[in-house]
Amino acid sequence: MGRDVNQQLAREFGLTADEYAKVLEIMGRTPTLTELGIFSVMWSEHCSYKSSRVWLRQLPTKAPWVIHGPGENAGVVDIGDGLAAIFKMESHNHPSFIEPYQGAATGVGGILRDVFTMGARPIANLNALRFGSPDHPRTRRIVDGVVRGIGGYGNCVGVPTVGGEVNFHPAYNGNPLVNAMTVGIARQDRIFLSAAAGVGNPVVYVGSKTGRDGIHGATMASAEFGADSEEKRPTVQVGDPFTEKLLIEACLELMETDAIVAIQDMGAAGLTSSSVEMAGKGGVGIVLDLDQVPARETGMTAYEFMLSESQERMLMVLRPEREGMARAIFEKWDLDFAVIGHLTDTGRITIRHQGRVEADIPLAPLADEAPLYTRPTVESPKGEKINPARIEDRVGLTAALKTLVACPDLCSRAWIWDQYDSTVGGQTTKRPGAADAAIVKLDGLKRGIAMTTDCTPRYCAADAEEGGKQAVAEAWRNLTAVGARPLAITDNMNFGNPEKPEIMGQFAAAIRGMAAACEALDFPVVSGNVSLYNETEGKGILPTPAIGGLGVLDDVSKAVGLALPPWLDIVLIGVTTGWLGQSLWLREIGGREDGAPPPVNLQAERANGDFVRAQILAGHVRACHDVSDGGILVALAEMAMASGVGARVSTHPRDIPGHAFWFGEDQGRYLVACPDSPALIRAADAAGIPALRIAVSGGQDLTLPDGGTISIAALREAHARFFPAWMAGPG
Amino acid sequence: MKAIVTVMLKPGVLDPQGKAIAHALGTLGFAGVNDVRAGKVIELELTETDPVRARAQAEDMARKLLANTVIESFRVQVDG
Amino acid sequence: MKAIVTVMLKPGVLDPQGKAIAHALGTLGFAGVNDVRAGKVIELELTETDPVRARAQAEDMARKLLANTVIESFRVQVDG
Amino acid sequence: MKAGIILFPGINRERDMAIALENSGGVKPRMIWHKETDLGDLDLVVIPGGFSFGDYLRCGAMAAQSPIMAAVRAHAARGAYVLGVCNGFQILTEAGLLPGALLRNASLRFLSMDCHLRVERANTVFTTRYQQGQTFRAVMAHGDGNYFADDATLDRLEGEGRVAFRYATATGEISPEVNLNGSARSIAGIYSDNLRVLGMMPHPEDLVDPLMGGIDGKPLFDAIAAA
Ligand SMILES: Nc1ncnc2c1ncn2[C@@H]1O[C@H](COP(=O)(O)OP(=O)(O)O)[C@@H](O)[C@H]1O
Ligand SMILES: [Mg+2]
Repeated sequence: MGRDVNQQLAREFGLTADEYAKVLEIMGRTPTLTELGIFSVMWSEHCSYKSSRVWLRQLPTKAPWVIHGPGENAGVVDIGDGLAAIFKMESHNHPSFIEPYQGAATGVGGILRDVFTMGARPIANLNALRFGSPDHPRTRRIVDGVVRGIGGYGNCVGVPTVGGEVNFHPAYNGNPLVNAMTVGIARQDRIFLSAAAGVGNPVVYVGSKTGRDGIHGATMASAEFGADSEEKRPTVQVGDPFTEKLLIEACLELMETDAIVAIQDMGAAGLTSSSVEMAGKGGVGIVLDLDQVPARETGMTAYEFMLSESQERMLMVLRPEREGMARAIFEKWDLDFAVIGHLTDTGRITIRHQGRVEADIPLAPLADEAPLYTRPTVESPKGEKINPARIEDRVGLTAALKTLVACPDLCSRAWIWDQYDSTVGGQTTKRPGAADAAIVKLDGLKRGIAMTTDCTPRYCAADAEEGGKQAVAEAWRNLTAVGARPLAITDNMNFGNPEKPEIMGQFAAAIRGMAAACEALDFPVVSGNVSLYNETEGKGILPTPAIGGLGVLDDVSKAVGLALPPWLDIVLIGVTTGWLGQSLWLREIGGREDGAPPPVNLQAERANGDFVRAQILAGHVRACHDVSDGGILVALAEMAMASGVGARVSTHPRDIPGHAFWFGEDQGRYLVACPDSPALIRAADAAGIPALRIAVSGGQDLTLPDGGTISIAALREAHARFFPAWMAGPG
Repeated sequence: MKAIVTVMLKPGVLDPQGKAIAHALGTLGFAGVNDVRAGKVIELELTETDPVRARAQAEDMARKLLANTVIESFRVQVDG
Repeated sequence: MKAIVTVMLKPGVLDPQGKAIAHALGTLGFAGVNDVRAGKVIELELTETDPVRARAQAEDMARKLLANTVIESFRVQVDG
Repeated sequence: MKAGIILFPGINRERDMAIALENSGGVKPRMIWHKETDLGDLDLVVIPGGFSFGDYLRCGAMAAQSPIMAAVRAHAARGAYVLGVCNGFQILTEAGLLPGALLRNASLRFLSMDCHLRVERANTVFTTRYQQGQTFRAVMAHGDGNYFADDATLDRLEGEGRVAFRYATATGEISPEVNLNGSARSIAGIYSDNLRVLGMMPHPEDLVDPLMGGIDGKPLFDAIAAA
């Protein structure tokens, strides 16, 4: 590379003039190229959270069951029986746009490493995906590649992919979102952290060899796509799920021993961020000898070693006397194992390569003096409340229902999940499509974990605060709907360019809404990820704070799914006002994408959910489904399609227009199918919970209150059509 | 006219298949294997009879569909 | 010395990948594609410098590992 | 019944298989690393599903060359039982212990879903707890399950009663719509000539507990446990 280090080069590396001035001040001299590289990735948006940190602090992160909140590789919560669930969500948006298969695959690989690095065996993967309009020429190939990539990686490593969500919207045409979540289980007394300790202890590199992969991926994730994004292509990395599987097994085997002092995956900015963070957190120094790093290519420079994002690698600090035993484990699994340095008491990171010191940086200022911006915010005007009485229904309930269940945002996702191995591990109790949250049982126990991912970006675009609240509330609701006790969330904040005040305004408002919901629902944030600059040539995506929720079931046999059994009453829990603003009915039938999104009443949310959960756990409920996109009728149709059992729907309260009552998207609502609805409604009355019997199940048709009838077979056909037909299209 | 398109990962791109094959050959006792790269080959039977035009066609197909030029490169060979 | 092993499905073995590529080429507007077969290519970098011996080695590797002769045939090409 | 499960790097359904075997037989199976060479006096050797060696090159190709496979061959040769499921089936064909090969699914996509298998023969050690012609549900999870053999081999397998299971509708009809991976003659599983080696693509081990959606696969493990 042989280029002079100066302000011009620093700018090419993504550092502002002020940031570079700070580098000069910390170093007291002109940095070497390698040093500049280290500063630029550590101070990139991706690694330093420089635009978002001030806002993230507002999120509640504590609860009696939280063992480790944000700050570690993943969040850790107590799930009982001496066990912990360890989970996190992470984005791979930019790589998935450039190379959908490998981008998505390596996204899954990366989030898996964040979880097993802490000592957990991964038991489930989920994903939250947003794609451009189905009509856009690039969308089909992106969807195809992303789905294949997620499946290709997850299936091979043998972690079941059990859930996720998918939306389409033109705002993602040039910037799809691929957010991957992993959940793992560990014993509470065997959780591994990343803070290095023990001066003189060996620093050990394990996994795959290092190549020139993805150099400057972290800074790529921190920059907008422009016309030159083609130029950035060689930064794409190829995933090797087979090696990841070996790495999981080898790490977990070593974690059975007392060999590991600290461990950290090499994610974004690879060796740089792992070594800097481990030594920094431990308050020690570190010396690395790059000649010892296993290399896949010849002639790599120190700069390239430090910035490579080659996948499937880990960095560990070991007890010196355990080095031989550890080496034997990794050699058994055919993985590279190399001592590449040791800890010092200097508080500095020192990089040696071919007899020269290529970098020597004090760690404390590298972390403490990282830029932190309180960027200007402007809050966008909110959508206006829409009066349902002024929105005419021109199509009737039957036609609207058929159109809605077939539209890309509501149609069956079976085409996707049929490509994901959802059963490997033999513990998947609720597979994709079976329930509002996926459930995986814990081997040998009655206990199980419920998981979901949620966000409604169109609500967030119309009102980021209500949208942020709604995303958290919906995750909580989905866990509740299977009978689980919601414990905590991870989040993935996907937004546009933070240097634009209206984007930071969305970010700030979404955080405010999320924080309020987390607080009211006792549902803290324990890990997360921020992805900014999701724009293409100036056009931003919809603000998308994706939420990954996790809950626990003490006894998975008490869980319910959404499949509707015959001959039961269906009771609607929660208040219905006929909220059409931002509803899918308004968009798909009314042809308008406007209005204020439905507000979330957090007190009602909590009360309704606590009531529903108690009824489920008491055995009074046979099936349950939350009412979300598409409203009551869509929820009921989904229950019916899941089992093939129909229902006869009653009339509705007169003061609300029919289409608004049946398709409006008021929040905090559930449909529960129960054998004894009078008893359930009495219990609801006593608790002050609105409950209304709206249908009776049975037969093979859905009979609607306006007299229309549609067979479940026809609904299923309409529901299943979109993906296979679209994918069979040209190109 | 037959055109053979060979698609390989670009130099420097990790080739997990090649790596695994090299390892397996080693276990089978084959010595002297320094490197293995795995790729795809697509044999096209074209109506075109002019070798120059057949090559141009195959190259166009490779760029548009057969190779993922983000990570792969290709070569075309035209057979009588 | 470099040896290139090309592995193709035997005639008579259904090649859905080849078929899918043919279909996709059609929808992309490429006419005059009569048949497409998809296969694998494995490039071996061998220590061996004698072409005859290098070919024999590569053929042995193909028979033992690189091809499954129940469904596949292979050809070996040795490059200077 | 002394059972062992062979572990190749990349195998990932060994725990599912161990649960199913222990659930029916009451004994934990022995886990055997692929570099071992001795199977001892096991009655049953199981090669579970997964992606041995990443399924790179061809599914099962590299595992078939592992040191342990000589012992598996000897074990089969002395008439002991072998069960290969999914990747295990692919490995058994690659190793020549079962005829034919498993090609890419005809759809070129990974298929993960329940399917129904028709029991083509109920009097082998694996199927005594099923009825001839009955169907049971199993979990399909593979990218390369498209069974192929030449016509002579297929005729021989059928003539010798060595087709174990076929993909079928819930009521036992054979049709292309339910033969999702495109297998020759809808074949989902086959036996060796002594009927003691069974290879099958779908996973019976993932349906042995009502909580996981059913117990359709349990009779297979009950039958082996009782043998
Ligand atoms: N939006 C967020 N909310 C809460 N915590 C967050 C958020 N984004 C990041 N974090 C936390 O900050 C830490 C660093 O995250 P990150 O840099 O994404 O991890 P990694 O080094 O694995 O890529 C993690 O503990 C993560 O959970
Ligand atoms: Mg990490």
